[in-house]
Amino acid sequence: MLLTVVVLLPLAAAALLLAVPALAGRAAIWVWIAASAADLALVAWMWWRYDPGRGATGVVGNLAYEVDLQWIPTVDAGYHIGVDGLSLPLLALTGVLFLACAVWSLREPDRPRTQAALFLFLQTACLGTFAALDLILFFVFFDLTIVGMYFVIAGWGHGNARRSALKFFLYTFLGSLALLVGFIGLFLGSEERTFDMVALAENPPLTDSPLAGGLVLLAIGLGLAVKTPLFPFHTWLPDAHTDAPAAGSAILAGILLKLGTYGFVRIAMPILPDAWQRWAMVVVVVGTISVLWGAFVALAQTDVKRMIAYTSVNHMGYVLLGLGAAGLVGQADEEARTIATVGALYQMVSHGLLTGALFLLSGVLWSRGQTYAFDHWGGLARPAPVFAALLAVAAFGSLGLPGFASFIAEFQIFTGALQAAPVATVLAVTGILVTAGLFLVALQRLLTGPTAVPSLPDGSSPDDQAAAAAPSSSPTQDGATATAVRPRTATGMRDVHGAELAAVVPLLALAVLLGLFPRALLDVIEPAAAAVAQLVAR
Amino acid sequence: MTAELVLQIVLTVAAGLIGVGLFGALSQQSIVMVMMGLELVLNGVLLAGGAAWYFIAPELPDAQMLVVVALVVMAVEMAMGFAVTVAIYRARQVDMVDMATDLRG
Amino acid sequence: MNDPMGGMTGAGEEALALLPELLLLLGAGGGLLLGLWTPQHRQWRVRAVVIVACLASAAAAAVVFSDPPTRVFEETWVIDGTTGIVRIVVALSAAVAVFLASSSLAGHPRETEAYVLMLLGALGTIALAASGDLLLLVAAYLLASIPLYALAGFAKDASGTEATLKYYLMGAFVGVLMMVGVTSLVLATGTTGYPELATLLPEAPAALLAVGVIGVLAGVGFKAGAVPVHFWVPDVTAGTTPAMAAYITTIPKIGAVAAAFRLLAEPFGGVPLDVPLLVAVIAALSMTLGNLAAFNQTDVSRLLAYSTVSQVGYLFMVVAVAGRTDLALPALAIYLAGYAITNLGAFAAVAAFPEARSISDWAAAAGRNRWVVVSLVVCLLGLVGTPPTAVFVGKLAVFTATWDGGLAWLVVLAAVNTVASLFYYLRWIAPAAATRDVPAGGGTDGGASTVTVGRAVRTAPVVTLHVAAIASVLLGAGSGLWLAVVVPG
Amino acid sequence: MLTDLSGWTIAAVVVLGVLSVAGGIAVFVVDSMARATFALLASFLAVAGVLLAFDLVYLAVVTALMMTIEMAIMAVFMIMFMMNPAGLMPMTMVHNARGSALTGAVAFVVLVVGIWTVDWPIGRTERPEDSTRQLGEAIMGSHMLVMLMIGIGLFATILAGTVLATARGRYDRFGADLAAKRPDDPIPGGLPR
Amino acid sequence: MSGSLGTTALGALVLLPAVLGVLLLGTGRRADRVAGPAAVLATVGALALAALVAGDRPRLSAPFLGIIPGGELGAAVDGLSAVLVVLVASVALLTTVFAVVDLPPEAARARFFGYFLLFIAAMLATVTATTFPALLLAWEVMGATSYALIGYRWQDPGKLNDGTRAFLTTRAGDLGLYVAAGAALAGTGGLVLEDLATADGGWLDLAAAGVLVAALGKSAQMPFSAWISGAMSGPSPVSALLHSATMVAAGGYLLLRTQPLLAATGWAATAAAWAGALTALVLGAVAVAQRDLKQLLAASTAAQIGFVVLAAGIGATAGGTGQLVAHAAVKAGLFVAAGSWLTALGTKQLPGLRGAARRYPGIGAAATVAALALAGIPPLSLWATKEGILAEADSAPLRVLGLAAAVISAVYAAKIIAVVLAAPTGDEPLDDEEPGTRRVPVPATATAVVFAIAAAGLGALAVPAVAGALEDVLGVEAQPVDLGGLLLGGVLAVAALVVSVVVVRARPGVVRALERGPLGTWVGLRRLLSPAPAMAVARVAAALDDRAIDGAVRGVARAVTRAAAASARADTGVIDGAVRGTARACRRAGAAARRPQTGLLHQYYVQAVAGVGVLLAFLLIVR
Repeated sequence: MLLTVVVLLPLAAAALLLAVPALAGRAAIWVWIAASAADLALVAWMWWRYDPGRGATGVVGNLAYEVDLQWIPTVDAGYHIGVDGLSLPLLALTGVLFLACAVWSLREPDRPRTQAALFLFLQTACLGTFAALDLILFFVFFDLTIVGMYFVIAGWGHGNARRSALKFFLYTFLGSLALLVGFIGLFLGSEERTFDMVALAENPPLTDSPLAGGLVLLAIGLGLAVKTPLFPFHTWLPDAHTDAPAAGSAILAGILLKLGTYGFVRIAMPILPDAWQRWAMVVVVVGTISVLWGAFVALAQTDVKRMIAYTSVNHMGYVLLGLGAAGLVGQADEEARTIATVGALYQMVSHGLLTGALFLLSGVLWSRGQTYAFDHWGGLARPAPVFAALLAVAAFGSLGLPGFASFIAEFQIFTGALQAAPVATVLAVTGILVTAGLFLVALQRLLTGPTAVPSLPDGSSPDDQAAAAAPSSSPTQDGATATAVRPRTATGMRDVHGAELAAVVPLLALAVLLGLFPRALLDVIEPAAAAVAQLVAR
Repeated sequence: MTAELVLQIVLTVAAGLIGVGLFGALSQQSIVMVMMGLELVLNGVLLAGGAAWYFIAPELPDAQMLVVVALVVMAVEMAMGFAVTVAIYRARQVDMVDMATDLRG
Repeated sequence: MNDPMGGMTGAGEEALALLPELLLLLGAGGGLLLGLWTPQHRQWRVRAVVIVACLASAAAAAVVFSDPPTRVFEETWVIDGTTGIVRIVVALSAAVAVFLASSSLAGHPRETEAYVLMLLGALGTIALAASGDLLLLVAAYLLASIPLYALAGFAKDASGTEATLKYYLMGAFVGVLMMVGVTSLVLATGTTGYPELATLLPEAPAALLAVGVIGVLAGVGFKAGAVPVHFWVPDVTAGTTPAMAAYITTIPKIGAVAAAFRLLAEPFGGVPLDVPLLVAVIAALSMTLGNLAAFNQTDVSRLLAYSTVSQVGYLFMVVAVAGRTDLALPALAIYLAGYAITNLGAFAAVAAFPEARSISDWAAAAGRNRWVVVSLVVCLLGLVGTPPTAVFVGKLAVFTATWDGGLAWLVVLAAVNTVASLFYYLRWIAPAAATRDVPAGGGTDGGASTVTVGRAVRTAPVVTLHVAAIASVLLGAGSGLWLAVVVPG
Repeated sequence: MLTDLSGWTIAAVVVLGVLSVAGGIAVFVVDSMARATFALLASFLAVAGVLLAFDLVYLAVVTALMMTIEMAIMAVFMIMFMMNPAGLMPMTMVHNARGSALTGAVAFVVLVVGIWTVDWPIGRTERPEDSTRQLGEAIMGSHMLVMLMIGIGLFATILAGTVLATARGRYDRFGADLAAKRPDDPIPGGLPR
Repeated sequence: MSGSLGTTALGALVLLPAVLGVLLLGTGRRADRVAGPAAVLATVGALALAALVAGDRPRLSAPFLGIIPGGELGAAVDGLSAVLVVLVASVALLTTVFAVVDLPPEAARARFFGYFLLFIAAMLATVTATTFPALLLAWEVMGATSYALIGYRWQDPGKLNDGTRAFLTTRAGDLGLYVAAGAALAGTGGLVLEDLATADGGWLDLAAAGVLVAALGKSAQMPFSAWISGAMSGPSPVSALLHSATMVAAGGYLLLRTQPLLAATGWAATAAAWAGALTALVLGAVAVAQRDLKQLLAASTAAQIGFVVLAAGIGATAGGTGQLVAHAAVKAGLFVAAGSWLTALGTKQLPGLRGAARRYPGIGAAATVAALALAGIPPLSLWATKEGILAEADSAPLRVLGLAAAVISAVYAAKIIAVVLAAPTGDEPLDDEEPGTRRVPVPATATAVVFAIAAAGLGALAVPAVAGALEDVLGVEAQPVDLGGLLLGGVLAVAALVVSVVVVRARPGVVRALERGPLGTWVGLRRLLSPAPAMAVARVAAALDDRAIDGAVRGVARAVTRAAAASARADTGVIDGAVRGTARACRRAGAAARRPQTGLLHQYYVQAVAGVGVLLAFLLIVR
């Protein structure tokens, strides 16, 4: 029941917002913040009361806060939700990130009521996806996140928002339908004809037909790969990110991408262990390619947000590497595979926090200068030291520096995966070097050198002082959607302040805390990861 | 002569009526002429229905009923055809199908 | 054969088994009589009678729903789960359509006749679904078609009459084809009853059988608006008024699909031809062509028209596996209900702003009304099959059933088509949703001159739209309940 | 199995069949609508004759009568109402004639090929004593519902035809609230007057 | 002393500077005024704690990762770490003191000392780590803070770039540590450093390779040496800290610690030894060719650490440790001197520093002593430790190589000495890098003096008793002192030094004239003895270092950038293009799908008939 409240509370708040037109402007945002905070508090309470157990528990047993109601009896789909070590961290991440976005949006002047309602709706969808223990319920929420995000991008995006939103919707919807087809395959392949994840994981379907199992895994994998996104299904990501508003990008990268990886670990691995083992090497290869491709392409970007977006491809590649290694049962012992799985799960949380913070920070750039192009910015450490510090912290966190959550994740992925897939892992390790390089170069370009701040055309920049005509900016590169033509440059830039600070700092603080004291999270994750590793080995 | 041969001859005639009717329905521009083509096809159906009763299952009334239904269809469609023709003629002084092409694409 | 008198003696009881249909007929006759003595501006009385008749019919159908399946009137009329579903859905949809049409019909000199015709069409639709005899099917085809010809051209303007003309000529033509098909089957077996056909057809000559199957399926396909006899759909939808378009593209389709379902399950079940594959191909063609043709539509009516063509494709998927899987009937039950609700809702959105023909006009007209946009989004995404709407559950059930029936390729094609369909729905949603809010204070209203179309918001369509949106979500969420009722066990 | 039709009857059937097809062709060959109507009538009558040969007396008579009336109405309709007032003016109003002819021919050929290759299920020939009685019993018994449905269909046809074809309704005649004592008709008539 | 006290002390040793550092960073410029004193206090505390734990030898374990042994954060103090913690803490204290006086008053001190303390904490954690997670945590944080310290003056163009290059190069090496950790897990089932040598099969080799690469990267050994040159962009206290007892020392330390692993593979130890020896030689030669004092010192640092690596490779743990300690004292002293002169005179170019020791006699004396120690002059420290290492080298080529490297160190030390002790002419090019203060603060001098004393005093390691004490502390077998080697080395060093000083002194006028003059044959003879050939080789090596090795790095960077650009093009062009192409095809198909809807009814008829006919044929053909 508590879990149901957690899932539906934001939706209720959204309905309230839409129903009461008086809640306009900042009042709407405050309602949003209150709802998100209450939801987060409830999740925290759940966490507090949650006993992760010892050894391998979760996924098929020891599910907490379980609710199982019938929904569509003819196909045995139900409202089955519950929490275990796989979902609880992501539920918490969702709560945190949405609250951060709510706080961030205190500065949002554009239709705040609708926006708040939309984000709350999105929050319910995300929470529901993570809580779902039924394939159809999972799919329902999974699809709703796409709908919600579409409206966020199309409604509050900038640049070529409509087109990017469309691309995002079509691409991910295609993925979600592949997912649906896969789910139906699972249903038809199961002995008891059910969509219940727990029942399916207990008694995996299609174990005796490798071809069917492989095809179903292909469908599910395709669906999740688009969402994750993995090479070569990632091209919706940079466009969607570039044109999305900052809060939308943060949610998109922080939460929505996790739906894909979460699907792998929650559905593909326990329910199709046989096929997963058989195709684990493919997963590893795809993960590794994503790692390297994401890193190298990010390195070449001329646009901050595109760069961050591509690093997401890179980071999600690590997750897949870990999960794929967990499926290479013959090559590695259970310990190593468990560690790889733990790392992959940890990476989901860490990436959510860090990339969320990075995208919010990139939103600062947009709000000050309406462009993300590297060559329009420079020397920001002088006028905006706090921004510089936060960006640097987030960047170092994202490049996997020890002391940040990402290190815990990547370290475990690498150590766990090396035994199973040495060559791929060694190749993938180089990814952290490239990421380091690109983040450092980005910091250097943005923060040092002569100060350059593109001033807004209407002169609304608060510190608009030196409004000299700028030299003609270099032509926008192909693929980069930096839109604003720089009319003038200013040397002043308003530093991050107030709501922006309150939104970003907790994310980074959490990333550091989880990097230094990982036990809090690992205690929850490890039993579930062990359970997944055992289930895959069946 | 075998019954089958007679049936085949009769049905060939019916097929001829259907073919001619089809040609008419497809080729005529006037609404009423199109309707005539369709009537002609139904004429073939009448013939085939009668033959079906006589040669295939005279012990059952179904084929006879088929002929009755075919007659009703003829009548009803003719009536509606006239009504539609009147309506469109009133609305836009047109009695040719080719002249009603506003709706397309 | 049966004793002819036997049918007569049981007729009283058997007539009672047709109570839902009798109620509709009563509503039609009573409504017409009442209308004859009702002043022009008080014809809402007729509307009330008609709606009450519909609701009573649905209630009567619901009461006898769980009765065991029977065949009455010498087995020409089948009362089973399929019929029950169609009875309820059609009656309720007809009530909604009447209500929806009231906004454009109120005070019309022929308002009464319109409602009566709508009721008669609904009756014919139910007959399509319930008939267990080819001749009854033909008769039902006539009854389900003729009132609609009049309704399509009800406005008697240039486009309305053109719509009627095309609808009628297409219908007459396909009706003739259907007669040829029936004749062919009669030539093959000498009989028209489904049970006899089911036993005799498997030994019949393949050529006759093929002509018969094609002819009969062409008939139901026409009513459903399936490829290749779909040509009337866009033209009629665009030519007639939105309310009538809602009726024409929703109600007959339900009966036609159910009829096709019954045909595939019963008489064509054991024929030595791959009829399921044929239906699958028709389904594939319908969904693909419908979606592709809708891609660049800017006229909302035509867009929805093509969308209904593609929806028929999805509906025919379950027809293709009729009788081959237990999942088929639940799939039909939920998809038909979901489709009816959602499609009515979508057309209600068009009817709310009848002057707004194009997408941009519609967006401009509806832009201020957030809730209308929200409901439209729910309905359109419902048509796509976005959860948790009813069509999503329907699609899920249909996909599952189709796969279970051995047509996995069709499932994949349908999934791809669903994505394609999203594209054009979004082309409508995006401009509507992107219209900016009026600032909270309402002070700066710079768009006074831009919004000239569709200033008059019709109440009934808006109500219908909202109800449909809510019902779509509720039916999706409560699909278990609905299925438990209509497909017990 | 040999047919129980006499040689003369068969000859008559063949002749009538040829006549019906010839009439059908004539419909689209003659150059006026009135003639076309009568050609169609001829075709129908020939078919009625064949039905007569098949012992379907009632159906043959119904066909002949119904079609005669219908064709008469059609002729009147055309002559009175349509744009070709005399109905006797030469006219060709065709489109896509070659394609249509091809389609018709292909349909004919396909059907004929089918007809002459199919193994016809002839054999259960227990002819009833009275085909008309058989039909009557079916109408009132086994196929009653079909006739009921057709009846409702005819009702709907009347209603729909009226709605489509007539411009004036009761409110035009008796006023919006049906208060007028006398109908306001352009050409007064009817019993009360 | 109770065990728990020791454990607490060990924890505090790392946490005290770390927490204070983070606090300073978090507070920002408001803490500028207290930052210096606080840092000094913290390092004093750290030194005390270091002394405590060096005696107590505690073990510490904090929960971190789970499931496997070695997943926790483990720290322990054994002999080697005991030496190192004291060394690091001492150097940290002294360099902090130097930094307090050396930094300009208006500098962002909180930031500087924040990173400084964080760096110290990381180094302290590195030398005490017993598990891979702990080691990597400390190791990489050290790299990152070094980035921040080197790029401390980010406002100046290129400085942050140098930091980036340093961080990236060292991190490239660090990848080896990640791989080694994975190999450890695969080979030993845990992440405990000590167990590494027991790994089985190929995992052992992989782990050794990983560790080796990581250590070479951190220690600026060949082929990773290039970064240390750029690292000189950092403030002088940073150089003094990074390039004496920390950072570069960490690689050598790691190899000393994992010496059993290297030995177990059979090839890694040899590889390490050769890498160290070659670095000592080549970088020594590079040092000779430098004009910039800090650059010279940097190259010499890599060269000197090369001896440590060589020691680790041949198993001379005691000698290596001694070298590490001694070099720390020597190099810290020299960097303090160089930094002080830079602050005072505004230059670090050798021509500008001519006579610097005479201008500021106190620090000059200290620098001279340190330089002499660097040159390996008996009885100073590096003479003793270097010979201690070479004594254990079994392979003759290695030994010769080592000796040659030792001689070269004398040459570049001589270059310093010759310049700074020269009488100032008064027309030195001063203030060419920054405005000098013309003042060396007393604490700076004191610091340098302390370092010089240590640099000299550690020569005691040549005394067997002292060396034995060190060996006891480290827990290694005592090695007999090789008197012959000591003698030879001492003589060679002195000779080289003297020769070099003479040559360098003579060079500006006479030498150059003689070089140009026609009577050059004897000069050629002199040249045989002169450092000129070494200079030439050094110049070539420097060029190589700059062009080939660094060029390779840059080339790789350029290639990577080019590859990245190419892949970005492929991404937008091919993959996204495929997506867009599909969309376009769909649109076209959509237009085509509408074409049948002509509005002409007879065409509908034809199409319907055709469609029905096709379906009929389909039904008949496909049974």
